[in-house]
Amino acid sequence: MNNIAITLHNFIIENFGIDINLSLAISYFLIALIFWSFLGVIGGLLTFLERRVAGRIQSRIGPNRVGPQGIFQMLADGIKLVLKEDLIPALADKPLFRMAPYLCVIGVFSALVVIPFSSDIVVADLNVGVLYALAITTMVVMGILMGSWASNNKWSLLGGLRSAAQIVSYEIPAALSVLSIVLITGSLSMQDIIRAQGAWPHQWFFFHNPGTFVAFFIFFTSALAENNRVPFDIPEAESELVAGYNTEYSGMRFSFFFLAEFANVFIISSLAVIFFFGGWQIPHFLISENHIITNIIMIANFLFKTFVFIFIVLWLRWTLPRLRVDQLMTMCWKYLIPISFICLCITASFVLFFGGKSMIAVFIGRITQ
Amino acid sequence: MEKRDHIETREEYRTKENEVQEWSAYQKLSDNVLFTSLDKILNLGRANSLWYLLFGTACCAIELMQTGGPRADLDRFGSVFRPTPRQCDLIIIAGTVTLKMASRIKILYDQMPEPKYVISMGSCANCGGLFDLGYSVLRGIDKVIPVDVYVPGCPPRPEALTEGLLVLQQKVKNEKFLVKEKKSI
Amino acid sequence: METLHTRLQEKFPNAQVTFANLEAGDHYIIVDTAHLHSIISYLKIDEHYTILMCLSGAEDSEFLQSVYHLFSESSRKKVTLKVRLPKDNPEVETIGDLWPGAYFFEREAYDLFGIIYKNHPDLRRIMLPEDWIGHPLRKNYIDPIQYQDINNERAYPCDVPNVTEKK
Amino acid sequence: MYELEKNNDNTMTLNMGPHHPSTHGVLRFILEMDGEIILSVKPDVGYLHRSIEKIGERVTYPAFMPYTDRVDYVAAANCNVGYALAVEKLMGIETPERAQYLRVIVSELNRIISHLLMTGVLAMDLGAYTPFLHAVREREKINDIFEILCGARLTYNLATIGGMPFDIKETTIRKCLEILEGLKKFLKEFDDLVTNNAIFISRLANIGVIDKETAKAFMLSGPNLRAAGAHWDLRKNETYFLYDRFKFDIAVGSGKAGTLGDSYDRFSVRMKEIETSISILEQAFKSLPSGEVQAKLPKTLKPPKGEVYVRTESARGELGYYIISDGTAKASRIKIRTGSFAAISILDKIGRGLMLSDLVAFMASLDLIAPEIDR
Repeated sequence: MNNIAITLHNFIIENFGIDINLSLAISYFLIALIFWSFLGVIGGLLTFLERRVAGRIQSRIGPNRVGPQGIFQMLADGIKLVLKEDLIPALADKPLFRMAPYLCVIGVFSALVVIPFSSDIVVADLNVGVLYALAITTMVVMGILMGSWASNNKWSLLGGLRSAAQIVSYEIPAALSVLSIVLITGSLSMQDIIRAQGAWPHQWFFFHNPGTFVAFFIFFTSALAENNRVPFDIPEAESELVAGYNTEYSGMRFSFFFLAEFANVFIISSLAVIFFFGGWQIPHFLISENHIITNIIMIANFLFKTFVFIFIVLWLRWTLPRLRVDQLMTMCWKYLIPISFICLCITASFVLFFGGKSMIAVFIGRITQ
Repeated sequence: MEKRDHIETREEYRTKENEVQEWSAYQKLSDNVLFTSLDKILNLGRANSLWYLLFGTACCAIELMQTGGPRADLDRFGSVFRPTPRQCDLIIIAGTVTLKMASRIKILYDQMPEPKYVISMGSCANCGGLFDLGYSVLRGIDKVIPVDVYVPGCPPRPEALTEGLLVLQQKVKNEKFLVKEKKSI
Repeated sequence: METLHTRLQEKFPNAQVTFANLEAGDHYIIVDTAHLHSIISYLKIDEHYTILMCLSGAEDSEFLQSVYHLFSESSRKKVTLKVRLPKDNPEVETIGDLWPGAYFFEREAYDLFGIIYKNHPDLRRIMLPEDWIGHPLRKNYIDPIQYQDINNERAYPCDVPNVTEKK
Repeated sequence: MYELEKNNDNTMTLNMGPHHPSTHGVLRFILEMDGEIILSVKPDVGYLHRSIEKIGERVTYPAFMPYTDRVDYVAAANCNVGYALAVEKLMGIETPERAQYLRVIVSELNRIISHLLMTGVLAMDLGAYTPFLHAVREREKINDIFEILCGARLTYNLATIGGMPFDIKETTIRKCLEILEGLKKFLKEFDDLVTNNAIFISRLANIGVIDKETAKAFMLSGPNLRAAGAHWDLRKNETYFLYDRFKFDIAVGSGKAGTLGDSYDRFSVRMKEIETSISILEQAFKSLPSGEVQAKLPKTLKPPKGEVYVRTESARGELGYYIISDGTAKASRIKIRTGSFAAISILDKIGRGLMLSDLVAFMASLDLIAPEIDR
């Protein structure tokens, strides 16, 4: 069992007997459609969740008029944004201006390809999955930079430049901290990384060794920064740069930026879960004969963990003030990168001396001896 | 002094209202059912997502802040503030508008994408209010941009502004969106 | 304050320094326009009136005035200085070199009264737009009802007696 | 620090305002920037110039009272009582003792909510929206007290010449004390959330340092001057309204996070002043004398010919009323000297060399309010 796209492909071949290439194309297209709309819904849901969480934190209520508890607020926002006039400033670079939001969305949504929701449900289990996820999300910076430049607005430009510097810098500690994980598993495939972990906390890479323990915080911080979330939201700092790179965007195009940001929250949270918290791994007694039920439990487990992290992201967003741009760079280049190197060394020596066993396993081994 | 041309007498207003009603009745017949019900859904969406511009000119700005705050909480009705006019549906003119500021507000209004709405908040924005005696205050924002809802008060309480927003939502819900009519300024 | 007045008269024999005693409120010293800057710098340096509380323009029947409220932190004394400027040519030396904060107050007095402060580095209108006509706080000012393309007419005529409007 | 170059072709002119989220109202700055670093700041004010001073010449003395509210809508009561004091001094009216106590009470209550707004807005400008809403939540409670007292939430019009238009009831005092107790708890919470936050401190410490001499040269006053280390509080140094009967310390900047007179000092001075105000209020409620609240006045107020400059300690510094009377029922000139107008001129001097984010923080720490600048 490789992944659902192949399953679907086999299903089509068996039942309809059409050309192999065509069937592959159809099945991948269908799967892509499902996953994209899933992420779209998740993005929309997150906007609603963010407003409700913010309301709770700020002793307000938040949207509660549209639908039960305001759950359809995202639909209202979506309808409105679609119906808005599509405004392009007269002096904007029109092709670039039009293209930028799509690049952002593509960058974020493509990362979903390698994210395994369960042992079976993954669009493509690439053997360079980690590299792919880290690389493709960087496409967002292209979109942001493009949009900010094309807007022909100084506030946008400042936001775009800040964003570029920030994302490019924070890519390094993020990659270095993931490297610790890769070092342990010896594989860049997401499924391999998850399979190397277990369902219980002591089997997670988070508790594997001191190196990975610290590496998680570095990864999470850098991921937040890559996603332009508070306390690293300097590219769209509204009290400084009006609205940063999306100052000139309106209606649908703005909603793409918006959606990309929230989808990215989901992506980074799920990556954190995959790398450090055992992904979809469930305890043995929950694995039943029925394949579908097992998968559903796995998905639920994965989504639950992911939403815990999403909540933490939102919580941070409404608690902390933002850093200044030079403090941000200082933090990255002077602290996070050296520390992530140290983490890498610790993990490497752990792997070297204890043969990849986790900290707890080693400890228990010592006691039982 | 001669009458302002855009203030209508009550009789004039009534006849206009009748005309509108007749027109909409006619429109109802001629529209097909699908369009009207689609219109309803779209308007429901638009009415519940009126994002306003983070912008206040004077005293009312503080009440605007407090309306967005914990006690009144405009977010309940789906209204959040956006810092840039490009992403706004609604501009709340919160406070006195001076002659120096008037042209800037016109620019802000022009920068907003259609469909856009204006709430004039407080006496100063409605008609100059207390500062009618001054030399530098615009006597009513409606001299510069069209206004949808007037909220009286100096400054209006958060409840008043919330009511103003609800009235605007009602107006949005009753609009015809798919069958376009030109907005007259 | 009267002693200060006599001291000033001794110090600046050429200058016209008159002491005004009013029926109510603060008393003030009217000084010569030409000697204003030297008198204020004398007050700041030698008499330790180190704080400039306020700088304002004013108008009485035939003169424009520039009014300076000084305060001494050490002796806790206040002094009010006034210069009288003719309405057709109101010019006086700036004191922004003594208190840089005064530049903005002088710009305001220029904007609203038309008092020209010599040696001011940036004497522009501050409150009103650059293309505004007239200095509104003068008594004979006529309120405009048209600015650029905005018709700023009242809905109903104003009954306040001293409001005059240009038709 | 960054070396400033003149006539550099690579600079960018940035127009900040009049609609900009961090100017809180209608201020405009023309910034000359080199990347993120500011080379010069040119404030362009007057977008809210509402001709209040001219209106003062057009209406009678008591009728001007509502306009003083609008001079500084965040601390309207302070402006009211300041104006009342000025006219009383001009006319030589003795205000009853109870009225003076009430004036102390309303101005301290108003100082609290003004400082609450400032601290909240400062946090908002630094990117933390939640503390702002928490501050607004507490503000609302004191707004309720004002509503009980005079019926308005923001622009109170709650002083008359010669006294106060209302008396305070025992129930209101009890409610007020309750709210103050809650406020103390809130301040502790606020300290945990904002004041001691490492990011918050690092954003404010050593930013926009104003030393004592510069502050005096630029006519700064009030909390901004005190943050620079000056022991100067008009409530203490130039006693009015029986402020000498209350025990309180002047909050002075300590430079504990960085340099003396930096933005963090200006913030913490205001936090301390909230506590000071609470203690003054508690003392005032305890020793509130009984009696009349309004002095006997003639039917039409016609101050004698003369002039007066009266200054009081508003939330934003020295609030001076310079009134010239020509013996009629209307003033010949009312000049209002405000703290923010003086503070705006220092932006160019201190703002040079700061980064854009710092300028926003610096501006918020000065507590600028547009109508106070423009009037």
